[in-house]
Amino acid sequence: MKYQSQAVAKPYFVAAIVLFVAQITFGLIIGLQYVIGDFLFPEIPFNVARMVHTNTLIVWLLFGFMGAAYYLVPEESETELHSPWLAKLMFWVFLVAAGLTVAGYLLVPYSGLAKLTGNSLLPTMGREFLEQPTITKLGIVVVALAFLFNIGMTVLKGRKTVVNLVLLLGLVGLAVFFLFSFYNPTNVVLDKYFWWWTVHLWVEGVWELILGSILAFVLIKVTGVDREVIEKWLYVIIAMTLITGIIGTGHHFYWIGTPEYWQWLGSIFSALEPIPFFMMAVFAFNMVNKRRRNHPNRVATLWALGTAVMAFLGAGVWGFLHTLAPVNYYTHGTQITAAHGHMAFFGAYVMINLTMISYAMPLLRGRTLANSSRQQTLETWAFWLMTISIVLITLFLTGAGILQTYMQRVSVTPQPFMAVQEQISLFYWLREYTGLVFLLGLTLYIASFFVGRKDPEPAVAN
Amino acid sequence: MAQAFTKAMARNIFYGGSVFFFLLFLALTFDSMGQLPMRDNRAALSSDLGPTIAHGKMLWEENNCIGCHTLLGEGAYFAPELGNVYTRYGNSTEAIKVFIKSRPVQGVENRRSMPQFNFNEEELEALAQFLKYVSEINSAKWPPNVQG
Amino acid sequence: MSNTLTIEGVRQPPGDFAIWIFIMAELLVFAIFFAAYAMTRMSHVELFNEFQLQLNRRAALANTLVLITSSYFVVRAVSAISGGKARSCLRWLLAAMGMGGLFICIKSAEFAHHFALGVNLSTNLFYMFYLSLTFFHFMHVILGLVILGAVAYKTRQGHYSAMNHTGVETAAAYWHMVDLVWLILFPLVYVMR
Amino acid sequence: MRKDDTANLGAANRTFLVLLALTFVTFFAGESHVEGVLLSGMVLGVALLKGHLLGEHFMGLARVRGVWRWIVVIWLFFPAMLIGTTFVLAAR
Repeated sequence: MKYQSQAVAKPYFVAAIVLFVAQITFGLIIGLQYVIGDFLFPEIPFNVARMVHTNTLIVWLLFGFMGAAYYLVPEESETELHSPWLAKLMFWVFLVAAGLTVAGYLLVPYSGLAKLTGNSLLPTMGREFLEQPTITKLGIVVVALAFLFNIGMTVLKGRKTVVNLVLLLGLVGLAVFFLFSFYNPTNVVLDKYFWWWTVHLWVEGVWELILGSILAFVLIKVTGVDREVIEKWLYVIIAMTLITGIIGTGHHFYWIGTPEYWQWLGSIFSALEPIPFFMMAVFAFNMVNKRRRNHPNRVATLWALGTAVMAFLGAGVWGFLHTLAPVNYYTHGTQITAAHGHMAFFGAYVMINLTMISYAMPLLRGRTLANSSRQQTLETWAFWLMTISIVLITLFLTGAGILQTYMQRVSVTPQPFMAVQEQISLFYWLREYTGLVFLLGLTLYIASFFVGRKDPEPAVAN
Repeated sequence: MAQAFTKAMARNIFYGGSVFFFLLFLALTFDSMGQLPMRDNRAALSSDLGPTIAHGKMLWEENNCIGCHTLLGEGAYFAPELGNVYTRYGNSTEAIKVFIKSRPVQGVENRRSMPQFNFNEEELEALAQFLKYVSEINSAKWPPNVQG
Repeated sequence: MSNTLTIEGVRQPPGDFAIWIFIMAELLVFAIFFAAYAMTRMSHVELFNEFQLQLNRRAALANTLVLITSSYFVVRAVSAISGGKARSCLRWLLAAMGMGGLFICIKSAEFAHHFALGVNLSTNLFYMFYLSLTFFHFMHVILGLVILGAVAYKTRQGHYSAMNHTGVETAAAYWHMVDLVWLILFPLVYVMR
Repeated sequence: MRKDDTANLGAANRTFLVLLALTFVTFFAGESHVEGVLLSGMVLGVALLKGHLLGEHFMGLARVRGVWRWIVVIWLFFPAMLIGTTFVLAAR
């Protein structure tokens, strides 16, 4: 850690991991509800538990991004953070807002929460991933603005690197496209059209800039490869991301009442969306192979490589699998989508956050370069357990999705939704068991922060 | 002299390419907005039933229906698609209302069950009209069959 | 003819290699577009033939000639700057841009004609392809003109010389790509039936 | 260096004229009463030739050694195969 103010990243990372645990817990609950329909019913119905699962995911990823920015920007800018106290204040504001929102989900019926928070004044609730009460959304805007101000001022007064600028651009885009979540017309088609401006342009647009810059930062640090080379790659990758991803939004405009030319445009451009992810995988391995040093934090390098590979598999391959309109006609809104969603979110955004935490947390906790060997071994186990589980979860959901698509949509005698669900429950059981393995991985991950923390750092092997 | 591949050029391509494709996206959005009136069943929204449908959408959102169901394929995959439920139930708003009303408070042993929301008659009508409105959006012949 | 000259050939295409990555991506998009056009046409031959015959082939002919000429002017511009003649390079670049502008005018007139008839992306499958392909290409011409304009400006400012003119070559490569795509687009959309 | 450029310019000049001429060939083929596979085949062939000439002498790939020389040729090949196949199938 080179600058004092980088320390504000630590609470952000801690909050991220705590919310990660909540996310997985609720993931297991809804996974069980898939097979034991009345589990926790009517106390915690599925929609509430799922909302907690997805919302805690989004919020912890945002915590992670903010922590990453607070850690990375001072170091890149070679200056102290503009205002550490503002960062700390915003941490508490965001944490309290998130905590109250989740408590609201769990303690009050959703319609009660809507009345309590005055949803009728500016209705924005009840749309997938944007279920937060309007007041929470406003809170997110305030936190994002304060955060951007803080980061922006730091970048302005210090050294401007490509990593810095791309990160800043991604974060500005994140804030700007979130504003579309306040647009909620009665017209369902318009509602959905611009809902995707937040959701798609986040995860297949500006978030990838954030992902790219964090990955570039960590690779610069752990491989010691010349910054020029890495920054050049970063530009090419994010250029390809936006070139394919912006019109690629069209793959969501096939069946929601939008003109039918989107079936062509969406298919053509989103078919190319795997390219930047492929380049990212090639890039990451290339840089590690060309490394000029053997950084003692081996597990951070492992996470970085894992991110590149899993993002390619999850977002690239599994996305391509059902992105062409003639295929999507049958798979739209089935477990295939769920399969893709799980691996893409884990591979791209969960893993990039864990990469950053793996690199930065030891330094934030007073290590000079890396955690002890025992800690790293444990974390490596966590890496493999979580990664393999998510691959299996994806495969099981894909199996469920293929069967569902066939029985409900393709077969000459299509069966009703619920009848099909019962016939594919085996896959849901397998998914749930694998989810327990994932939880084991997560437990080991958390243990790696505590077990062996007094051990010495591994020797630097050069 | 032979500079293979410069950072400045990569940067220019990033900025140029992004702006280019974003402008293209805006142009396509502009065209889409012009086409929507022919497809999105907005006539229903400006009819006498308009306020009822709007109320229905509000109820749809404030009870987080999307947390279990899909609507035109988007949402959670825990419960059936509702974009075409009106046609699946034989073009009957009554059937939709009867179903919503009949959900058991304590659920069904071992099975997935929709919660009992205790809607009044007016609310039931609003929801049913909302679902009827959605079913009449031109969704390019999706879903493939009535099962959704 | 120039065997002796090509022996010491170069390993990389002219211009900054980054532009070639971009060119490959763009060509890939167009290739998929062309393939989609051809495959869709297979099941709608009558429709495609009928509406294709209503296009203005003379305008397309003029546009092809204009783009080829423009591309040629850019070749002359690169040749001029590699001989150190910046003023001549600038003149060729401006001439090429003039030709690009002419393309824009002719194509705009064609679009105006279609829009006046009420044709749009949703009219039918043929017009969907015709409009999206040609409009996508049209946008590339505009982008190409912006790039040529930037390079012309820098040439005027004296940024390039016989030894250092990668920028001109880079812009040229992009402009030729725009031409190349049109050379396939013209026969495919206007003529082949 | 200078001699190199002059020679290339010669090739470019010739290419320019050939491209113009071939464009007219395509146009008049389209105006004639020839239709179907004959027309499509000829026009597609001309287009490929034009694309190749443009790549070689305008883009300057003729002087490039190694894989990159074939960028345009490879690009022309795949869509052309598909286009050709679909036009033949559609004509049957």
